[in-house]
Amino acid sequence: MNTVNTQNTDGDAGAPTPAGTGTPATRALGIVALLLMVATALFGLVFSADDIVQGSSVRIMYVHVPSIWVAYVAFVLTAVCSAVYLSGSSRSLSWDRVAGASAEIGVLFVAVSLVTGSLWGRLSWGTYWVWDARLTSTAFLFVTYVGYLAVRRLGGTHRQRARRSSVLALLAILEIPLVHFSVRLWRSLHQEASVATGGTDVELDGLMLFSLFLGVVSFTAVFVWLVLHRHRTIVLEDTMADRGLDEAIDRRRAEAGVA
Amino acid sequence: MTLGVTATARIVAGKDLAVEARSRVLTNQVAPFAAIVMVMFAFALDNDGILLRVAPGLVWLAVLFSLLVVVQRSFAVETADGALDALRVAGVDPAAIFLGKSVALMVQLLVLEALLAGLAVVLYGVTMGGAGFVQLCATMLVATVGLGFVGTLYGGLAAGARGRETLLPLLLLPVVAPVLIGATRATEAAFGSGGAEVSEGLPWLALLAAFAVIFGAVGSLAFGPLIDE
Amino acid sequence: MTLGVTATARIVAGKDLAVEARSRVLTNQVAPFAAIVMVMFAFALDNDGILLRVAPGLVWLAVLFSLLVVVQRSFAVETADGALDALRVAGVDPAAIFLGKSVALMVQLLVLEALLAGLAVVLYGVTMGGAGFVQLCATMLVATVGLGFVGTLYGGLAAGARGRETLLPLLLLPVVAPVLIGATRATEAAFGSGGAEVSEGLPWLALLAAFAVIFGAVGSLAFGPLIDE
Amino acid sequence: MDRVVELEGVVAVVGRFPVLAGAHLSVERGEILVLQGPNGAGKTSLLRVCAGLLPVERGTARVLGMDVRTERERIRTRVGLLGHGNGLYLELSAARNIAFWGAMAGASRAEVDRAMEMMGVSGRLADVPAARLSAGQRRRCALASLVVRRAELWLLDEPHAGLDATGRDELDTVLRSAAAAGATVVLASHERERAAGLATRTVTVDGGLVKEES
Amino acid sequence: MDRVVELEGVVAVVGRFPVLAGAHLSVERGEILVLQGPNGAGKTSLLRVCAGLLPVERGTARVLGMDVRTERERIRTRVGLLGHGNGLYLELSAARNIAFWGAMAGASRAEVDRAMEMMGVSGRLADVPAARLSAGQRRRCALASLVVRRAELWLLDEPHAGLDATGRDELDTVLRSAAAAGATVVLASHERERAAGLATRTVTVDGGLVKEES
Ligand code: HEM
Ligand SMILES: Nc1ncnc2c1ncn2[C@@H]1O[C@H](COP(=O)(O)OP(=O)(O)OP(=O)(O)O)[C@@H](O)[C@H]1O
Ligand SMILES: Nc1ncnc2c1ncn2[C@@H]1O[C@H](COP(=O)(O)OP(=O)(O)OP(=O)(O)O)[C@@H](O)[C@H]1O
Ligand SMILES: [Mg+2]
Ligand SMILES: [Mg+2]
Repeated sequence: MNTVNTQNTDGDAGAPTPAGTGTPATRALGIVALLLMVATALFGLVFSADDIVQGSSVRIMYVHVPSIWVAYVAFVLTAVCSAVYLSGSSRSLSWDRVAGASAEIGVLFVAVSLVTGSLWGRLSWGTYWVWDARLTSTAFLFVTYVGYLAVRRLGGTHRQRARRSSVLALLAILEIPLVHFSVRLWRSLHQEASVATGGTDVELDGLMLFSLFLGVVSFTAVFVWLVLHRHRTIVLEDTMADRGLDEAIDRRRAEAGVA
Repeated sequence: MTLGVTATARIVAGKDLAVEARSRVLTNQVAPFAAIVMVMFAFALDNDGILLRVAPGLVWLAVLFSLLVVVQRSFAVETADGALDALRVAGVDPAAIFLGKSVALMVQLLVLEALLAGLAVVLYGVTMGGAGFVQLCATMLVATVGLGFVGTLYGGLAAGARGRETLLPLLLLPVVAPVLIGATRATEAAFGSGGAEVSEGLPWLALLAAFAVIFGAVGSLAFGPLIDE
Repeated sequence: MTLGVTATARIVAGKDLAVEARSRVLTNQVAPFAAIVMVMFAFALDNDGILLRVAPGLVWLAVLFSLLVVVQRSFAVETADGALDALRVAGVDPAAIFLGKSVALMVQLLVLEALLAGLAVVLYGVTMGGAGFVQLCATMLVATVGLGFVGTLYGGLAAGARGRETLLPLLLLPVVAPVLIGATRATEAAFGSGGAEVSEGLPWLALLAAFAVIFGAVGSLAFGPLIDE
Repeated sequence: MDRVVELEGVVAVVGRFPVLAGAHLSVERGEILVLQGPNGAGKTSLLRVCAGLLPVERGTARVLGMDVRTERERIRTRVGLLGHGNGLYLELSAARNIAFWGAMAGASRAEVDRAMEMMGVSGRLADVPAARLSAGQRRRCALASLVVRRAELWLLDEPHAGLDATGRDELDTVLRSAAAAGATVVLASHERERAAGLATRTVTVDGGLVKEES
Repeated sequence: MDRVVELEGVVAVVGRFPVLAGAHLSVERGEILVLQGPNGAGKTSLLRVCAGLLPVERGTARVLGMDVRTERERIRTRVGLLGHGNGLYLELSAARNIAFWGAMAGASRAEVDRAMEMMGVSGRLADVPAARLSAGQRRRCALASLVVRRAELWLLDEPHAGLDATGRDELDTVLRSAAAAGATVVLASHERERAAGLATRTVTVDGGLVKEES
């Protein structure tokens, strides 16, 4: 995304069209995110030690785990924005646009997690995929949000889109606890929640834990950066659609011989 | 509105069941179909002892299929002559429509499930103790409530614009899958398939109940916005 | 009529496929449903080694489900706005309608079967030799022709007089069952499930071919009287 | 040969209800006959009998000189019916629908285009799915599909319903010129004035019977 | 309070097509307003906007003093719509259908019977499944279902289509007495003469706009 500077376009359609989606603030954030990613790569690949059992393959964790967690955050953000939109206290379409942007990036991160997870699976279980509860439920989570994005693209007016997708977002968020607890529910092959609950069966040494933490921070920064830009492109898309509608209205009026 | 939600829901459910009583789609089309699926598997897998192992899965698979057919039918009835529009304009509480249609759907599904479970006993030689039987009934009840809510909710969404109906499975299936898995496991426990204990089914029952409660609540609130585009 | 049966049938089939291309019920509803059936079974039975054994049955079960949905859809399109009446009044040869709609149905089923077989290979780890692959293709082709004819006949019956549809499943299902069992056995042979040999599938193939021929002939003759009550 | 429709004591049954209860009617070539009568009188049923869609239980019905019981298929290729429904495939565009019915009738591309032009569903509307069209536009599509058939006997069930003022006039012109060219038109209508302007003869249907008037 | 319908520059969109392109309209209490205009003009769309079935994309629409965007639910309990469809459950009998809509509106058994009587669907017809009724009889059922609602604003899309001569007169009587009792009626119609006799005012809809005439 290029960053020719103009004014902020947050808000409803009709604002003058900027030539890009960047602002000084987002550019600064972009640079910070980039540096954090570099740091994560260094810590993950160089500084942290091999695992006793898994060897070097444990390094996949620094991508796999942060990306799914950031995806969770993204979907929660989507749900919160949707709830705000639906609650009626603020009927601004911005809430819906943020929800949409966040879900899109969230889907991206789930995809990353699925891919890294199955690569890791190849290394530690000997197969890319098993019909395990965590894996299956993660796949369902992915499909659910692909469905959400499809609903957003159904057409109709911006408000129709906002209303339909908000309801779905609130339903879809329920899948996250299912994914999280699936390990316990289905006596799964997959790693139990251990970091998040501070369990003791997996011992992460200090540096590993720090690398993981760094990964989470840097992925979050990337997420925020992407959502800001994506939100702005959605604003632009909506503006474009509104202009198309203006032309269509003129053509429609012409049917009656009115200029 | 002069009527309360419950009263309205009861009228809606009564109407849906009256339509089914007249058209007999469930008894004459869905049920025989589901039965043939069971029979076919009995044929195909008879000698292997696999039958008992897959019986619960088959029962619920047949239920899932029937759910899709019945939901489709339930909303085809509403859209055939513009009745859903009429309901919306009549200012009928969407929550009442949702509850009424869900209940009608559940009743139909329960009838079907009873039939299928009976068939499983007859065809596959499933044997159950008293505890197993009670658990089977509980599972069916709870799972059906969940399926009825979910089916009605997404059926309503799909009943709107035309292009939208293609979304139904995409939306419905990831949501329904946990119910089916849960129900299958609970039924396995009830049937004792693969040496499962009856008590193993209890957590699944809890999961199903949670599902039913959540979708009942969300559906009552969300049905209005969804059918009202 | 100025057009021959083949030309008319081609136009009817083209129209049905155009409707499908517009509404995408097969690709967006039926196929994902069939796929989810396969995935769910994979999930439920993965660790038991049963999977490979039941794979052929599952493929054909999913096909049967889909057949019903697609047939229903195919005739819903005709009756929604009175087009079937219009076809009858237009003096279109019923045999041509039957053939056209059957062909459209077969095309859709074949696409679906290819998808399902592909899924079986990927999800269940089915492996096939060259001979197995050829036989699988042959089985699909022949079974699909039979199912297409039977399905269209079924749909015509259901779209016809009201009271009659209650008899339908009873008439139809005993007929479909052998096709499915035949197809399952032939596919088992092709997949080598349960140690079956490829050559074991040949008698089943012959049975399927006989069905296709009989139902094609019966359907062409009987379709007119059926839809014309 | 010149009796295009001849019903003698026709009884037709739906469920167990006799929708026609011994109807007599005869229509000559070139006539524009209007069927009037109260709701539920049997107008639609009568048209469906003539098209061979509703079986004759008692009495005889001859259309274009052939018995509907035995020569239904041959009659149908020469008859065109517009029912209460439009016979459209709602997923397909207006143009695709009319082209389909044109192909079924063996009409050429040019004839199809002419019919669409004539009923005002060419241009922008041609590519809109039938489901999205307005009620009157769908009726126009159905009429265009009928026009391409060049039938000898036109059976029309309330063809004016849903059409706008110009559409009504266009339809009347089409029907008059068809009749002038030797076709026969039988239509049911509840619009007294318009029907009176169009009809060469009017009969009243009531209680499943036809009451001849002049 | 006396402006029952107030549309200001209403744009409504179906798919990507603006079915209403900035329509202005205001209707006073007690009026019988007829919408005329060519097929596809936007009459149906306008009625659907007033009933809150079609969302307003731009402009404002106020019905019974309330904004359709925010108070749709409250508006709806006071509005009655007869669309192109009849809103019947075809498997159920006429009586069962009307009773259903009556129950939804909180009408008493007696009111339902009176409405059925009024629209001529009592007696034998009451027990016939709606699918078996004639087109006009189904329309009558739909009207009876509407009458039991006692709406303050009646929105009718070609209500005369399909009705026989007496049915048309009965309907006109019903509408006139509703208007006299303080209700407001907006109806779309293609039948010039009948509409002129009924209307207190007529406007033309075209190209998604309303052209006021007198
Ligand atoms: C395609 C394959 C995989 C998928 C879809 C997947 C999915 C997930 C998901 C959704 C989470 C987040 C759990 C939560 O906190 O709610 C997670 C966490 C985790 N995964 Fe995976 N995973 C896969 C493969 C693997 C493999 C092969 C390993 C290592 C052997 C692994 C190790 C972990 C670890 C250690 C966590 C953090 C656990 C915690 O503390 O919560 N994953 N994975
Ligand atoms: N199964 C049935 N039971 C009772 N009555 C029936 C049944 N089937 C049809 N009818 C009656 O038969 C008549 C059918 O008439 P038809 O549709 O031919 O009327 P029509 O003259 O076209 O009326 P309209 O002007 O309303 O279109 C109706 O009165 C209907 O009630
Ligand atoms: N998706 C779409 N693409 C193109 N045009 C559309 C679409 N949806 C609706 N339309 C057009 O919008 C208009 C809808 O008008 P509406 O149904 O309100 O007309 P109407 O005035 O009620 O006409 P009628 O008198 O025929 O009932 C039609 O011209 C239709 O062709
Ligand atoms: Mg009629
Ligand atoms: Mg209209």
